[in-house]
Amino acid sequence: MSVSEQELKEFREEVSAWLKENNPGDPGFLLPESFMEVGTDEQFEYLRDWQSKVYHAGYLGMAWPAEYGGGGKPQVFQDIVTQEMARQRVPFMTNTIGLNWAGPLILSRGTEDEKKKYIKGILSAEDIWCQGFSEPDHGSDLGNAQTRAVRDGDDYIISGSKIWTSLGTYARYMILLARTSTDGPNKYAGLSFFLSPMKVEGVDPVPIKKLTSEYGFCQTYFNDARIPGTCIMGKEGEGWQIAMETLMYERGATGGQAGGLAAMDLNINDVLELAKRSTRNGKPALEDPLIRDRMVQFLIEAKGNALMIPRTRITALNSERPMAVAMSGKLRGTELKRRFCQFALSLQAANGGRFVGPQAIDGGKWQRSYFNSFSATIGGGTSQVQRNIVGERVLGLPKS
Amino acid sequence: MSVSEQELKEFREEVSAWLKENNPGDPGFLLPESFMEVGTDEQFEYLRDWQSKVYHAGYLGMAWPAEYGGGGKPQVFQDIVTQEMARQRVPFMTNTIGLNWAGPLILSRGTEDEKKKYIKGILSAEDIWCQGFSEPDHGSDLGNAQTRAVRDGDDYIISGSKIWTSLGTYARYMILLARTSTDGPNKYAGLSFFLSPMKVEGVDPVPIKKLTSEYGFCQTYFNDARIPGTCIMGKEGEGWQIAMETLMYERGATGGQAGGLAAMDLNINDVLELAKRSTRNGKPALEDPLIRDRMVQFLIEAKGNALMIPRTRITALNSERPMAVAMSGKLRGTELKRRFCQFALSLQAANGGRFVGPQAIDGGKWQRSYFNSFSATIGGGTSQVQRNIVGERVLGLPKS
Amino acid sequence: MLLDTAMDFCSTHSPVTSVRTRIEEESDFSDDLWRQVIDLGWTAIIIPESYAGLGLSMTDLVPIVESMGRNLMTTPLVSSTLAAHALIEGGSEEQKNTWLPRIAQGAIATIALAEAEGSWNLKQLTSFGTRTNGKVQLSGSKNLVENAAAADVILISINLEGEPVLALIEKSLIPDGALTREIIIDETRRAYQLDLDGIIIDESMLLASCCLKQIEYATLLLLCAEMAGGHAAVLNVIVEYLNTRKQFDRYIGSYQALKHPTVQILIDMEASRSHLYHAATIWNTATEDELEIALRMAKAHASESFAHAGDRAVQFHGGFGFTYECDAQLFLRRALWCQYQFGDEKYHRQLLAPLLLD
Amino acid sequence: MLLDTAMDFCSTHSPVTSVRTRIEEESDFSDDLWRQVIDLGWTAIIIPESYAGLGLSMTDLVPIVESMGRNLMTTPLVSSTLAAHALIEGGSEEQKNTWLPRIAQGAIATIALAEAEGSWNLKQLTSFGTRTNGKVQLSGSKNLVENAAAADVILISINLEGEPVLALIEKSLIPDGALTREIIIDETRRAYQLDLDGIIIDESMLLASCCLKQIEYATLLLLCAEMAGGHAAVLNVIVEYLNTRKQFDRYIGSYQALKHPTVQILIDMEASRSHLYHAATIWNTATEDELEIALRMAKAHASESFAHAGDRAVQFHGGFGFTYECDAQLFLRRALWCQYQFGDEKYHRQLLAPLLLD
Repeated sequence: MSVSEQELKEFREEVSAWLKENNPGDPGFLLPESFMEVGTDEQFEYLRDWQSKVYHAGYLGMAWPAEYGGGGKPQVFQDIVTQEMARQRVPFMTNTIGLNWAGPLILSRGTEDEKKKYIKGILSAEDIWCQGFSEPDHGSDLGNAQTRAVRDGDDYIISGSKIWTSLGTYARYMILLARTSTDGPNKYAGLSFFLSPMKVEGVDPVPIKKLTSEYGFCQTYFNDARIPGTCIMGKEGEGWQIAMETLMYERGATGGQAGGLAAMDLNINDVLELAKRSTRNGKPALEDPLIRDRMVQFLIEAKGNALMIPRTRITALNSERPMAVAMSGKLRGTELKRRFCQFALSLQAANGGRFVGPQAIDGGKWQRSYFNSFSATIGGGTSQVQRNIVGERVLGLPKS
Repeated sequence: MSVSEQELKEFREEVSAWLKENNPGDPGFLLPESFMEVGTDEQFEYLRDWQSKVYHAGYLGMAWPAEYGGGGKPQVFQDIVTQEMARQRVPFMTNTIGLNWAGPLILSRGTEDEKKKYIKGILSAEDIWCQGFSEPDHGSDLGNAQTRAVRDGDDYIISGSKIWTSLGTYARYMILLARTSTDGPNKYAGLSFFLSPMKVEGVDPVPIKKLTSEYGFCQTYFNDARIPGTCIMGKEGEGWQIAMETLMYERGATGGQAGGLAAMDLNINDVLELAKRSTRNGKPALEDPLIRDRMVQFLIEAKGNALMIPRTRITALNSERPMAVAMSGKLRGTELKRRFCQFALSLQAANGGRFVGPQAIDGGKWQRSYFNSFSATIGGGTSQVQRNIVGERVLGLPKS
Repeated sequence: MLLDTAMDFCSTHSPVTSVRTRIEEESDFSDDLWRQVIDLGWTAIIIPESYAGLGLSMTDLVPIVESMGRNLMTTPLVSSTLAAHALIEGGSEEQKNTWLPRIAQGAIATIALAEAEGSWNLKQLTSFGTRTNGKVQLSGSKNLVENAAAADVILISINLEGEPVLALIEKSLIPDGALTREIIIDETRRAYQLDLDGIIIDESMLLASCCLKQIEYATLLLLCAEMAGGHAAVLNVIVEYLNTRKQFDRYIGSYQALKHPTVQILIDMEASRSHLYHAATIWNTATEDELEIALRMAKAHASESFAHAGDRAVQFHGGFGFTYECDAQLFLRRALWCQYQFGDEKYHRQLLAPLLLD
Repeated sequence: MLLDTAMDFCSTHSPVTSVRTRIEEESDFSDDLWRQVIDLGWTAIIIPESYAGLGLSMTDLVPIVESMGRNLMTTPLVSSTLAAHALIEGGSEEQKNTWLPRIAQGAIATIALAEAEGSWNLKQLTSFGTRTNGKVQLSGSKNLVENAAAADVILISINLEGEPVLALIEKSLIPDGALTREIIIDETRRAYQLDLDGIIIDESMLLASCCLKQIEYATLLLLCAEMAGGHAAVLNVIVEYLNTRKQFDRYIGSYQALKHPTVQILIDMEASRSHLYHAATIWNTATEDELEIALRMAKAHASESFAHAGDRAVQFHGGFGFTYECDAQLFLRRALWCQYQFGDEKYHRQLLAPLLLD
C-alpha cells in the first residue's frame, strides 16, 4: 500500500496539532521517565488516562489489525505519531509491556481467541500488562527459572516468585515464564509460557522500594495460584522459545510494536541544555574548560550511537559482523546514560548533593535519573552479561 | 652495629663526590632504562664497565659478607649509595639478576662452594647472570614449565627453551627452572632449580627483536645441553619453592639485594619537566587546560603511590588487608608508567609521531619508553594476572 | 591506638541496622550516642587545654572520623569540631571563653557556609550583614547547614560591607520557621536552610578574623577521613556479595568483570588512605602550600574514587543493588554528598594546577 | 560496490608479509603495486573529467583508503590525491591543466604542511618565501613530508609576506641533499625533511587561493578512513589470538579481562566507522559547520580509540606482543602516527567546543 508524500505531510501536521492541543501538561509532580519507574497512583492514573486518550484519538496501534482494535493502517502513520510525540516530548505510553512485547507476540503467534481477548485492552490501557521472567535468585540466568506451573485438571497451579515486575500492582495480566517439568533433557526444555491473570487468589505483587527511595517494581509471589489451563501460550515446553521471541521484541530487534512514545528518557541534549544554564562557583559551567571537554566527549559518543542505526542500513558497511551494532545497542545506550547523568550532577556544584525536592535543580530529576539508570545497566542482562554476549556472539570468543 | 649520624653524613658526602667525579656521562647514544633493555654491545660494555668501577670503588654489595667479595658493612651504607645514585641519575647496575635475585638467593640458601664461586663475579659484573623461568607457551603459567633436565651420570641433560632471557648472549650463568620429573603429585613437584652455565654446547641464546625494533631479550634454546649435576640448587623437586623465593627478591618483598641503582626509569617528574618545556601549536603545552588537568591527575596518582610505602610502616593503617599495598605495587607502578609515557607523546603534537632518532624530542626516549613499558605490564605476570592475584590473595575472592 | 578504639566504638554503636533506623527518624541524631561520644572526650579533642579541652590536634580526629565514615555513623561531632576550629583560629578571646568549654562538653555547633547557588568559592556570598549601632542586621539565607536544628550556635559567613566575615548566631536568636529541612542525597545526614532575614546579632558576635581558608582545610581533612572510611566499608560490602552470590553456578567474584574492577576499588581506597594520612601527618608542621597540595590531592582523589566505588557497588549487586534494601545505595549516596561538598575532583585539580605546575 | 573491490584488492596485494618486507626496503613503496593502483583508476577518482579524471568525489576514495588502512598498504595514493585536491580547490587554471591530468595518470604528488615544531595550526609557519622579480626565494624547512623522495611535485605551505600561501615545487628544483629521511613511529610510511634554503621558484608556482582548510578537511577524512580500517584489522588480530592462545588450560578469549575490553574495542571501531561514513556522506552537501563538526568528531574519536586498540593489542598478546614479530606493534605504530598527525583528540575536541556548545 503506497502512501503519497503529501498525505503523510498532512497527517504529520494533523498529529502535531492534536498533540499540541491535547498534551496533558505538567502534572505538578515529577513524572517517571518510563513505565519501569511508575511508583505512585497519581503517576499511574495520569499516564493511563493519557494513553487512553491517544488510543481513542486513533494514534496508537495504528498498524495493528482493525478487527482486534488496531487502526489497520500502514506502519508509516504510526511512525510519524511516535516521532511527533518524541519531538513534542509528551508523556509516554505506560502499558509498555503490552504495547511492545506481549501485543506483538500475541499478534504473531497467538490464537484467534487470544487476539480477540487481549489486543484492544492493551491499546486502550484498560488491561495493563506486566512481565514475569526474572526470579530473585537467578538474575541474569533466565533459563534457570524455578517458578512452578503444575497441571491440575483444567488448571495450572502456580507457585514461586518473580521479581522486577513493573506495574505489578496495576496489571491485569502477566507474561509468565514458568517450569512445567523438571525432567527434560536440559533446563530450558521444562519451561512454558503463560498469559496469566494477576487478579486471582494467590497472586501477590509486593512493591519493592528502589534505591531512589521510590517504588516502581514488585516482587510477585505465587502461592499455589490457580489459573485456567487455557492461559498457556503454545504448548508445554515451548516457554524458552517464546520467551526468546519476546526478548527480540524487548530489544527492538523485531518490528510489530504498537508504537507511541515508550519513554521520556533524558538524552544528551538535555544535558547540554542543563550545562548551558548551570553555574559553577558563580560562573557559567560552560566556561570551565574541563566541563566543556567532557561535554564534547559525550556529544561525540552520543552522535556515534545515533549514527549507528542509519549506518546499519548500508549492508557493505556491516558485512563483517552484521550483528555488532544491534547487539551492542543496549550496552552502549544504557552505559552512556549512566555516565551522562553522573556528569549532570557535577554541573551543579554543591547542589549536586541534593535529591528529589523543590530546592534541587530541575526538581532533582538528574539525581533520580542517575539512580534509575542502573535499572537499565542491570535489568535485561547486566552490562557485564551484555559484554559476554557481544564477545561470544559477535566476536566469536569462547564462553567465560 | 650502630653507626653515628655524623659518620653517615660524611659517607654520603664522600659517595656524592665520588659519583660526581666518576659518572661516566653521556655515551652519545640512548641508554637503556634497565637491564631488560640492553640491546647493543656498546650499551652493554658501557654499563658493565660502570658497574665494575662502582664495585671496585667499594660501593656495591657493601652489606654482603666480605669473605665472598662483599663489603661486610651495615646495609645503611649501601642504601645511601643507592639513594645518591638515584639522585644523581647515574647509569644503573646492569647485572641486575645477579645482584638482586640470584645473589641474595645464593647467600640465603646456597652452599659454601656456591657462595665462593658466584658472589664476587656477580658484584664485579665479570659474571653476568640471566633468568630462565618463562617458556614460550606458558607465559604467565610458570608452574607448567616443560624444559626438561634429565639426570645422566654426574650430569643433567637440558632440553627445551626459555624465553625473555635478558642479557642472554652476555650471561655466563642462568637461574634455570626445569622439570626433572613428570610423575609427581602435581605439576609443581617435578620442578628443580639450577645455577646453570650458559657457555656450554647446546645452549643457544637467540636475540629477540622487540616491538621497539631493538634487541634486549633472548629466547634460549637448550639442545641436549650437558651441565654438571652440581649445578642443581637444593634437591630435585625443590625448584618451585626456590623459584617462589626468587620471585620474592624480584618483587622487592624481601631484602638482601646487593644494592646500587637498578634502573633509570623515567618518572612523573620527568614528564612534568617535559611538559614544562613542550609547546603545542606554538603555545606552552602547560597553558592548555586539558594538559594541565591530566598532568595534575598523574601527579596525584604518582604521589599516592609514593606515599604507599611509608604508610605501610604504620601497622594500624594496614591491619585489615596488610598485603594490599605490597601486592598491588607492580600493577600500580607499571600501569601508571605506561599511561604517563602515552601522555608524554601527546605533549609533542605532530612530533609525537616520531621515533628514536636525532629529530625526535629527547631523542625519542618517550616513544621508546612507552613501548618498553609493556615489558613491565606483561613480564613477571601481566597486569591481568596481577589483578587476579590481588583479587584472590588480598580480597579473598574465588579463583577465576 | 586511637584508630582501633574508634573502630570498635563505631562498629558497635552504629551497625547498619541502626543507620537505617536513624534515616527514618525525625531527630537529627541519637541523643544517646551523642552522649557517649561526649563521654569518650571526642568533642574536646581539638579544644586547647586552656579552654577545658584535651589540647590535641585535628589530626587526632582523623581516625575517629574515618571510623564514623566506615559505619555511616552520624553525630554532630564533625560540625561542632569545625565550628570550634573556626573559633580557635578566628574568634575573640571572649568568644573562645564563651564557646570552647561548652563545645568541649558537648554543646552542639555547626558551620553555615554554603548558599543556594551551591558555589564552592566560600568568599562568594549573597547573604549580607548591615551594621547599625553596634548591631548587625542579617539578610539572605545559608543552605545545606548540617545539624542546624539541634545546634546551640551556628557559625555563618556573610558579606559585610563588601568583605566576607564570620559570625555566631545563638540558637535563641533564630526565629521559628527560619530553619527548613532540606532534601539531600545522603539520607543519613540532616541539612537545613537557614533564613537570615530579620535576624539581628550583636557586633560582638562577629569573629575577629575571617579564617575561611582554615575552615576549608579542616573540612577537607575530615571529609577525606569520612570518605576513606566509607570507601573501605563499601569495598567490604562488594567483596562480601562477590563471595556469596552465585550466578550461572559460580560465585560472581570469580568473574574477572567484577573481580578486576573491585581490585581497582581496593587500590583507589588504599591511595585515599595514603593521601589522607599524609595530610594528617603534616597538618601541624607543613608550609601552607604543602598542606594545601596534600589536602586538595586527597579530596580530588577521594571524591572521584569513592563515588566510583559506590556506583560500582550498586551495579555489582545486580537487581538487588537496585533496591533500597541493599546497603550499596547508602554508600553511593554518602559518596555523592561528600563529592559535591567543598569541591569535586575537577575543582580541586584546577586549584592544584598552579601549585604543582607553574 | 567499491568497498568490496577495494577490500579484495588490498588484502590480495598487501598481505602482512609484504608489509614487513616493505619496511625493510629502501624505496618508499612498491612500483609494481603503484602501477596497479593507477590501472584501477584510483589516482583519477577525484580529478574532474575536464582534466582527464573520473570526476568522482573524495567520498569515493574513503572505502579504498579504509581498505588500504586495513591492510597497512602504502602507496602515494593519499598524498597525490590530497595534492590534487589542493590544486582543484586553489590552483590556477594553468596549474590544474599542467598537473591534474598527470596526477590522474599516476604522477606522484605530496603535501608538505608540517614543520619542525610539529604544530597542528597549519597557518603557523616558520618557513618563508621572499618575492623578487617574479621569483620566490624559499627558506626554512618542511617536515614529515610523506613520499617526498618519489614525488614529481610537492605542495608546500609558506609564510609569504605575512600571509600563508601554497606553492608547488617541481622535483627538478629540489637540490641534492635537500631531502633527508626522517625516523617516524609508523615504519610502513616514509617521511622526509625538505630543506627549502636556496630553492627559488617562479611566481606562477604559487596557488591562487590558500585552501588550507580544504586540505585539512580532506586529510582528516582520509586519515579517519585509514584509522577505521586499521582499527578493524587490529581487532581481528586480537580476536584471532584470543581464540587460539591458551593459558592455564583455557583459551584466553574466555577471560573477561580480555574479552570485555575487546568488546569495547569493537564498539569503538563501529563508532569510528559511523563517524567516518557520516562525514563522507555529507562531504558534498553539508554546510561548512556541519562538515567541520563531523570531521573533527571523527578524528577525535578515531585518534583516541585506535591508539587504545593498538595499545591493548600489544598487551593482550602477552610476551609475544612485546616482540617485533607480533603484528600488534604494526598497528600500534600506525595508530600513534595517525593520532598525532593533524591533531589529536584533545585538539579536535577543543575546536569542537565552540561549534557545539556556544
